[in-house]
Amino acid sequence: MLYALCFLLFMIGLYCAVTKKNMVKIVIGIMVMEYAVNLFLIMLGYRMGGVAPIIGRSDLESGLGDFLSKSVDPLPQALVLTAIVISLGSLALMISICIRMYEKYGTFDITQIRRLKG
Amino acid sequence: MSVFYILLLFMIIAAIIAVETDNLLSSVICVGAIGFGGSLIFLFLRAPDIAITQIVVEVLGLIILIRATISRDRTFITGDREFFGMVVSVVIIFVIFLAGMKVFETLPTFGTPIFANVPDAASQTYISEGMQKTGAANLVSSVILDFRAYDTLGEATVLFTSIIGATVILRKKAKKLLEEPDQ
Amino acid sequence: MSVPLPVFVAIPLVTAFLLPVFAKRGKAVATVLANLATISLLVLAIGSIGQSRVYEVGKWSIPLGINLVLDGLSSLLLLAISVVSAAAMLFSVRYMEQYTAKAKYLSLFLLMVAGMNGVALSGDIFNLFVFLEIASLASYALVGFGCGHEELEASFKYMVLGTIGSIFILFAVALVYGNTGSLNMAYISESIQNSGLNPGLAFALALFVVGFGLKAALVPFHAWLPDAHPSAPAPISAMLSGVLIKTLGVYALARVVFNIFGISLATGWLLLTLGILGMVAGAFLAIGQWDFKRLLAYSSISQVGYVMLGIGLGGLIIAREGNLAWASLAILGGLFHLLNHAVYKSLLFLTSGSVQMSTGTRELREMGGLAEKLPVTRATCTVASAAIAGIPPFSGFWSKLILVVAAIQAGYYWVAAIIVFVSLCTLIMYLKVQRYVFLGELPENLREIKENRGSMLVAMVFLACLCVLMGLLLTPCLRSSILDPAVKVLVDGVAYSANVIRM
Amino acid sequence: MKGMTIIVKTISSWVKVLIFLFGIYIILFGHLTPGGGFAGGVILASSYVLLMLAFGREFAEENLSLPVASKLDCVGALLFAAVALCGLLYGAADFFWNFIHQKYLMGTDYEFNLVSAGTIPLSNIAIGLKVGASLFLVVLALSIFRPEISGNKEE
Repeated sequence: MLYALCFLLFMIGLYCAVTKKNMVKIVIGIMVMEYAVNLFLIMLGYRMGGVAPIIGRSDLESGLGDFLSKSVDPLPQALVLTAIVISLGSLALMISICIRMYEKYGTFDITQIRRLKG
Repeated sequence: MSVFYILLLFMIIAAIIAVETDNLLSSVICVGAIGFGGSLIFLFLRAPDIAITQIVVEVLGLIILIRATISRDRTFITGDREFFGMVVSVVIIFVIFLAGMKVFETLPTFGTPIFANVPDAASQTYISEGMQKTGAANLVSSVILDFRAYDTLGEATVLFTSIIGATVILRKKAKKLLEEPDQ
Repeated sequence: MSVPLPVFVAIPLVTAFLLPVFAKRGKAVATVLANLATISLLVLAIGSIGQSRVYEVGKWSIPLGINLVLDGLSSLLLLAISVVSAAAMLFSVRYMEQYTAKAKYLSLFLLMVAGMNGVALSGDIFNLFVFLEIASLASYALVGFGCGHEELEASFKYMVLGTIGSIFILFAVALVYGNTGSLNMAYISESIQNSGLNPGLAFALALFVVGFGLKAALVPFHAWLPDAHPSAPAPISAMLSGVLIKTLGVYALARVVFNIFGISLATGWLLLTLGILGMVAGAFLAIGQWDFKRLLAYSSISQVGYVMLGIGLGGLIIAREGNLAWASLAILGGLFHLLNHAVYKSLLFLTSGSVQMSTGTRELREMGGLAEKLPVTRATCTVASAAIAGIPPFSGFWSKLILVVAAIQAGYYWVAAIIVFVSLCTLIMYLKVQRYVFLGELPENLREIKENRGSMLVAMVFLACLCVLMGLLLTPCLRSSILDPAVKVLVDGVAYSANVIRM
Repeated sequence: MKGMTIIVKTISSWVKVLIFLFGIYIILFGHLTPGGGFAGGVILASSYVLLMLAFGREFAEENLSLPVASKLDCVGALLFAAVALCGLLYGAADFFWNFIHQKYLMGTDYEFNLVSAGTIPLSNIAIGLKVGASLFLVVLALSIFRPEISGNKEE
């Protein structure tokens, strides 16, 4: 059920990116999609009643057994860290294209920006 | 458990407002709310590294987004959209959503991660031997900077690429005559 | 010669990191360094032909770490990338003098090459996504490099569609991880063979097809290509049409469909249909164009259709358990066409750049009679047109012939008929180019133009020579070292995982 | 852009130092506690962005100008690549081989020390430098571009 809600968030982003006519809205839609995917990845690694994948001194002293059965999956977290930075990079590039286009055309509305036939 | 539902519903409501409002600035602020909700949910999902990164990235991303929208002439959206095209895309998206619902039944139920069921999963080894193999107590650090450091090189390169790209797109003068010196 | 595989990525990356330091002064040094990087990559790629290795990054055995896999298909792609990038880089030495910020251009160019090499070598699905993002981001920025109205619009459209494609791919990666618990391609493939394809994995496959289809501009997803490719500077158009859509789209799709999920009847038909749609739609749309580069861009859609058709036909025959000889013949045709198209389409884009630089226009109706003014450009363009239209001694003829023979032998007569029909359309298209650009009457305002000099000519002549010589790849000796290993990778399908884990 | 009021300026000049120190802490202890090069780098960048928002662009540029930030960006990226290449060159081993840990620290009693984990802290520092410089660069580039637009509008 949580996965489905996450997918709903993804679909809201997709809807926004596909149907909206404002460039900033499109960028926002893409951002929402990225949030949803990141959240989905982290959810895949969650363990009920788990602990963060960081070993403390007390864990080491008491042997790792308890930690092993409780730690959440560190791999999706590493992937999401990468994905967040990638999305920040593409956000920066997208916004700079938007700003440059605003300077050229004086609008954010893509229906008024139609020099190319497609 | 219920905290996840509450936060996710909060994110979804914020997303709907962000998508549907006509004022760009409030739309951007709602994106901030989604990011903040995401950061909280990461914290409850026991991913503190992601929570920290998400919230600081969120702050910077918002600054960038607000730069784009604030003090532009028209922050309000005007003009109608084509009704037919919108209905078609909404229907398509709804169909994909229904198709997607079946997919989540195949995943392990929430709270039982896949790596616990797969005998030779990499994550098992990361948890049990990651500390002695890399010496880092933070296993996420050990994964991103040792086991999967090659990915991180790629990620740093993505950031480098996008920054070079942004400065290229924002440069003052793009074309020059053939023999003219570069300024 | 056996260099560690990450060197293919490390050389362009480190050079790209160095170049922005030479921002204002030392543009010449930056240019020389960038050219050295692409040429050394070419040498390394030629040296890697015929090898097949697995490299484990950081000494972590899979599935703990990331592995890089060099097999026949990867080395074919590496060869195509390095040939086209060396030529395009040489061409940009003079061509890019029209623009400012050349050091940053060179840096982005090398980052794109690094991303493509990374995609071709990667043996890990998430790593493939990361390097795909590098190449895509660099190409978005390069499409908008001119910062004019059209460039920015094309770049934005390309970026939105490309980013949506990337997110689909990431979502598919997440679903695959959630179902199999692994990110390594070989392990995923093994796990899918053991457990079968459940709805989750099928949905992931659909997302992969849409995502890579957006990157490859297969026909329902092609909206960005006719804008983006003409708007980029000519050497970048050559890179985008020549190798980028193939590496990020076709190669990645073939790798996922054949080696990870395993080919089935449905996916075989899907690839074949996508290929035919692309071929026909691209060809029809191209004939009506009056913008030189736009025509070439539509023709790229059509030519990528040929590659998809060859691969899809081969996959279909394998899935039907037909004769493997015809399946490998079809795949051979597709992959050979991929290599051919990389060479002649990049050559065509470079000649269009040369024409544009001399005349200042891309409109076919404003040109004419340039044959005597631009003799070298004319000669190379004719060679490339002959090759793409499939005139017998040139390379394009052989790959189309192989595809037709494979289709007829396997009993798909209608496919063979479509191939012949589309290649007739291609012939018309390029006769039109020849007629309007180089023959006919010279307009008044173009009397004073001169042929471009220096590195641009070297790059064009280099590619033209390759165009003529490419047919030699079918001789048994070269074929067994370059094309056959690549075909074998796809025909073997899911045996990939066993090969990788054992190596 | 002249900056904001005196209250904002005073507070942000104090807070800026704390944010900066916190960023450095996050980077250095990334292998022991939550955080790491990326989070720390973004925090470093945001301390400069705060300075820029409060005092105006010119003041921030005096502290860290565009070419310097661009060079820092390249240096950070090169350092990270150097860590990777060291693994390759050191004793003919592998790309990204964690040579310090595998060679010297393995099995010793260095757990939870700042100098544990071999190349991981070094990579964290390189990434932190790179990310901080590049994100500051992009915000600066975006804000430099801004006045021209409004200039164009008025004409």
